[in-house]
Amino acid sequence: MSSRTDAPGVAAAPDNADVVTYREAIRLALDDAMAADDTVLLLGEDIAKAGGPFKTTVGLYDKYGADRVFDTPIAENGFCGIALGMALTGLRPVTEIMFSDFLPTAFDAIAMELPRWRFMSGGQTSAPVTVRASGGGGGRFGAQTSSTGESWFLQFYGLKVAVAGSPQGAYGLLRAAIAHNNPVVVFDHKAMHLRKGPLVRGDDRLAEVGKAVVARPGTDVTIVASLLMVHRSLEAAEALAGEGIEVEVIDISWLRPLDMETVAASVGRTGRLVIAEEQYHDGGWGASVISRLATAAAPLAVPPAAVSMPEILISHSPPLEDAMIPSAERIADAVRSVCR
Amino acid sequence: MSSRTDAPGVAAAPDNADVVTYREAIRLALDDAMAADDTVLLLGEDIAKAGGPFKTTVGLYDKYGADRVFDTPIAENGFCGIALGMALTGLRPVTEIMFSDFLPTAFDAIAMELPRWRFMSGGQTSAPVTVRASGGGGGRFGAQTSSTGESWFLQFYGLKVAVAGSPQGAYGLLRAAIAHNNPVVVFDHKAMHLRKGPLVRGDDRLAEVGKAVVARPGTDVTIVASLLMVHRSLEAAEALAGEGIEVEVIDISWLRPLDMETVAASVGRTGRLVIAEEQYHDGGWGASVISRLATAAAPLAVPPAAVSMPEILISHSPPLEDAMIPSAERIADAVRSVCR
Amino acid sequence: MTAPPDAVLRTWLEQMILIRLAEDKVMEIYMQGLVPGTVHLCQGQEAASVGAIGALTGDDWLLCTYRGHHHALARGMDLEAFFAEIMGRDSGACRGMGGSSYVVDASLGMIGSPAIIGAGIPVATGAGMTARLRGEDRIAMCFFGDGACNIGAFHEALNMAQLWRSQVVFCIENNQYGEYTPFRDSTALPPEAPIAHRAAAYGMAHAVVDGQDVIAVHDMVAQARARAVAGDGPTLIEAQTYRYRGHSRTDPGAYRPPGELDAWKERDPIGILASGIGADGDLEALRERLQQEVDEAADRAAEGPWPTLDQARDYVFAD
Amino acid sequence: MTAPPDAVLRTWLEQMILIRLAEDKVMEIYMQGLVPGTVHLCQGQEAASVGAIGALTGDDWLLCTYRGHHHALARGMDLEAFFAEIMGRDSGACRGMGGSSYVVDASLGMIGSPAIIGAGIPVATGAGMTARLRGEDRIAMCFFGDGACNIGAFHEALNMAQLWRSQVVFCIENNQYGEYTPFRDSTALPPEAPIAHRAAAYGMAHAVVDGQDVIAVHDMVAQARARAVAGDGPTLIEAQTYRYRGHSRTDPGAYRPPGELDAWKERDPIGILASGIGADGDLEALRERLQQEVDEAADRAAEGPWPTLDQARDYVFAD
Ligand SMILES: Cc1ncc(C[n+]2csc(CCOP(=O)(O)OP(=O)(O)O)c2C)c(N)n1
Ligand SMILES: Cc1ncc(C[n+]2csc(CCOP(=O)(O)OP(=O)(O)O)c2C)c(N)n1
Ligand SMILES: [Mg+2]
Ligand SMILES: [Mg+2]
Repeated sequence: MSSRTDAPGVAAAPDNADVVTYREAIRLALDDAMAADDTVLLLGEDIAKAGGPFKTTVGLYDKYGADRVFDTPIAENGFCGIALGMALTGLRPVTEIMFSDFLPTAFDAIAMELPRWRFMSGGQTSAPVTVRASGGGGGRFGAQTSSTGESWFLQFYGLKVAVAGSPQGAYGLLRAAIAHNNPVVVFDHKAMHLRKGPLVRGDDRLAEVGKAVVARPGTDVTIVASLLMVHRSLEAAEALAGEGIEVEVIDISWLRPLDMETVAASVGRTGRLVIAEEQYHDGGWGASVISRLATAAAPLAVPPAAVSMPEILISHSPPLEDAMIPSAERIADAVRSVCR
Repeated sequence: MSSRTDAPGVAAAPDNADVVTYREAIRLALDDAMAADDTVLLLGEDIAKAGGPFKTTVGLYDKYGADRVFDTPIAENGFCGIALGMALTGLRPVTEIMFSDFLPTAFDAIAMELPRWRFMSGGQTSAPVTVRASGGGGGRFGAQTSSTGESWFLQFYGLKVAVAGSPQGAYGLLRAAIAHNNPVVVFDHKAMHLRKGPLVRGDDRLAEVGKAVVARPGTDVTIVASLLMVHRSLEAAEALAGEGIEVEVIDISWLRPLDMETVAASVGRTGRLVIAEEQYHDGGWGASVISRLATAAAPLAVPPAAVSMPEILISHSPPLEDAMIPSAERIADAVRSVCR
Repeated sequence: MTAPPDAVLRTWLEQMILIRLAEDKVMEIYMQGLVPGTVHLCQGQEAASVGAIGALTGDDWLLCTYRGHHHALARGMDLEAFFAEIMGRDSGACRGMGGSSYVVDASLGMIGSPAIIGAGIPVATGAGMTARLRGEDRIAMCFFGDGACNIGAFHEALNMAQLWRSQVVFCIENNQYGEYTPFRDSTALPPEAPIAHRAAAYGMAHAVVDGQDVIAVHDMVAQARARAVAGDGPTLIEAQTYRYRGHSRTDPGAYRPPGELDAWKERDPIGILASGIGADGDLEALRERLQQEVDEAADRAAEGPWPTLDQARDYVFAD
Repeated sequence: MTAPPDAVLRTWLEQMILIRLAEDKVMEIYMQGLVPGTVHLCQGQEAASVGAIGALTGDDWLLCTYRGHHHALARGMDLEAFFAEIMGRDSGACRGMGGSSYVVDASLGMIGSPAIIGAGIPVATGAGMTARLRGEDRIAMCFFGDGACNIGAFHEALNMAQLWRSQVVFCIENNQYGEYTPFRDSTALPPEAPIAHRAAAYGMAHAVVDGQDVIAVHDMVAQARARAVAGDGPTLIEAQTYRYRGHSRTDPGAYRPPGELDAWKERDPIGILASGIGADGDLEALRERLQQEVDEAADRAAEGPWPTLDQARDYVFAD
């Protein structure tokens, strides 16, 4: 079955692509991973019988049974620790954290235990755990349920971190994470759950760990973006094309390892860089990208720009949330500013 | 009483300075803050009757009593949440987390609750809580008790973060944090606890929130450093002075708010920047400083350099820990490289 | 305890009806697109909040949750400020910053209602410590759900509350479900034991109460409050109740066994009190009057201005 | 349970003496500057580890803590690898990466010993789930201290362990103190109740055992193990014991009431077993032989090479 989407900026789909929602891509990744490997199992709140608060596990409990899909108590730190114990003994658990903002309750298990036990043992053990979290604003959920959370683990070395910028990314990154022999946190964006795009499934469609994706090729400016910002950057790129500015959009896809090779190559060609991130600048991956380029003396024609969130917390009030989260317009303006 | 220390690189002490250890400066700050304001109270493990695992509260239980100094159970998230409740109702609690690596167990309280409740209430409440943590390597304590942790909260906007680079800093930052009407996390460095330096106490010696300190003036290169790296940078500066390179060392002191004014002014004069940080580069304050300068088109003569930890976890084994934590030599080499 | 005077019972009846109507109104204006985000409604749980809050003094502090509309209204929050907050307006109780999950009025002692499960439990313990340290006749009243009893914060806070004799009263509103999961599927307990039994782990006083009976809830909380201010320690109260609606706006509640909702509705808290005090005949008129108040408040709220980003910036940090 | 055969008891006696001598040796080489960092010693707690581990099969998993030397040695860790690890050498059990706090040998089923209090409790629960899901005759044995019973991870893990019938046995080594604080000052409990009582909050089986009596510990763990593999759920066992040394290397233990240490030493676990099996007369010879083993192993360990940063880099990520 082949089809196409006309969503703005979606890269041309291969002929064998289905068109599915981002959320369905997540569900399919879990389904395919469970089918491919019977050590894969799922833990999370209301994910079994009810199919998940975000419907990312619909049908999996019926298909794989109570020994592979677990409804947990509200105890994120506990069940991520349990996942570590399962992983150390041969299973490959995937935990669902629901909103990214609930991750802090589980920081000990995720940031301090999962990535360090193998090292402390001198390589005797390993911890193939995938932690999934849905983040991001736009839902008018307020300050404690709107963070993307994507850069929270950057200073906790040992964790790999993926961010899904499209249905194909959601599928491929999640499958890659589950197949990976080390702990990975995979972030998706709630506001993209119902967004459609082409998807090709299969055991050969795992994303390459640490590899960014060029979501749109261009010659004049490089935008590096994550999650919803990939989509907004593609929108901006489309508008700018009308003004004669050809933008290359990189879906960074992995925050650790960070694919500086792809970024540097692109910037080497365009000489201009804009970061688009739904997070504060300080302490985020965008600042890291800029700093790495700066210390490596990357040849930029003009200073780089970063489109980030203003330093305010996220309000429930719609006009304020809209003013906080970078829009396609703000991204386009930043591109124009580096082209001046 | 006046005296001087001959520790390398310690700035000239005012005449009325005592010479005390960094750890004693922390204790004196707590003592003076408690004497000045009877709403200040302390919570932490083994800090009351036993005077604290790091001896930062010796004598305070005897002096201020069981209603102001609390031995807590091992329940960091719980007692930081308790501190929030005390603060919302008129007290000014200080919590001691012992090792920075224990902070992740309390991330929900510290990163998600403390800094957000005031905002969500539309400014109706406030949360004057100080969280103290001792971090850093060199003690051969291994991967779960050696992190500085200093940049872990950068992406959690709403928290202010201070880092003490000297006894005077330890005193002034902690007193400023306690007097401040918003939550502040104050980091100190375990390897500095027994290091001595000049200290002037008093209610007028509170650090200014968000103000960096020039620990040594210089004209050729700017080093921006935190915690133990301030000391190592001063050592490096001394060695480099012998080679004719005059280094300005900035003790960044606050990671949020970040004093870009002081940094930019210094870099504006020297044209050369080296970051010295006992942490990974990605997601850290050093990358943020470099990125902020880059996006602001700061006029650097050469690309900036960052001396950070290699991307490995911290081992218990002494030669490896020494190889991980930036030395004065590595810092000096970086300075030489930007002077070439 | 002697039964509360009739006038008090009438007030409680009014409050419960007001809450019921206000919650229905929230749903109505939600469907009209006036409420951004999601909402967690409490129809069916009115007695737990009204009875408990009826046992408090004006000085007492309250810690609530994202399912907190009933607490706010039982505590006397201005109706327009309530609706305006849920609509994200500058005229809202929290200037539109909090929304449905965070409808608090600090002048009424409501100091927080976090969206993070369990996060309020230590905070209430801390507020109760302030009262104890200052020797005040004051408590912190802490509401949370059955699901919250499984997270670490519950355990850590209850231990310290008991250890330090914090002046706090904990109230589990056990509405039978955490999201879509029946509480016994997520909460290990001895067979038949109530969740309140967990307090015994800390040597803490505990009790189970019929959460549909506002008088019973009131009695229990009043006793617990007295115990707390006397320095005899906190109490964990489990009010057994039910939410008529789904977990949040999008949840149809398909996981409920057939007949369960109807069975609970037969023990509707408003009905129980009304017939208990012989006020069945007055219900219609009461409802009419309160409906008008609710409608007018919601209408006024919908006229409220939006906050600005500069205002929001000011709310982050205190001076 | 019938008493274990004499040969087994002799092995336990040897193991306990070996642990005691090894710990004394650690202190000795620490003072010589051979041990980087700090150490948490376990003299006095030998029976809890030897008895419990004696009840396990070779397939069982172990989760320990930073106070884990006795577990490692009771499980049969190679003595040289043990000392070399504590000295940070490449020849150590964890290639020098873990140090005193993290002396594990995965080939012996030791899968972790975190420095973070409570962190191992969920992990053990997860390992026990692996056994249950695979239907294996296997458990996870989880050791932790009295202080760990107050952190959230304890609560969250015990609830899930019971809910899901994880094949895990939890053993509190209650050595009376968490750092410098007596456990009753940090642990709210009903008067006189042991910590193990907290299991009742989850409807979990629990028991208190004399932690100085290796046979009693063994019996209790053997029963709990059988219950776990039969699918009847986990058990929380509290082994009441004492650490003769301070919390860590720098702690002189000044907070102990006078006479307390001596009173416990009268119930020394080695002494109790030795006189129980009439082996008092053999102790001297046994000690001599084991001391030689210990000394030689420590000497060999001190010759071990340092690891390199490139090696360390390889340990972060699996392929
Ligand atoms: C730490 C955390 N995990 C998960 C959630 C998502 N969540 C919101 S409400 C809820 C169920 C809570 O159930 P309960 O405590 O019984 O309260 P109720 O909603 O029934 O009032 C969950 C899991 C959350 N808010 N916080
Ligand atoms: C989360 C956390 N908080 C604090 C510490 C510091 N700490 C190390 S050991 C210890 C006491 C633990 O007591 P207990 O559980 O009784 O074990 P014991 O040391 O007596 O074996 C503390 C507080 C820690 N390691 N982890
Ligand atoms: Mg509920
Ligand atoms: Mg102990």
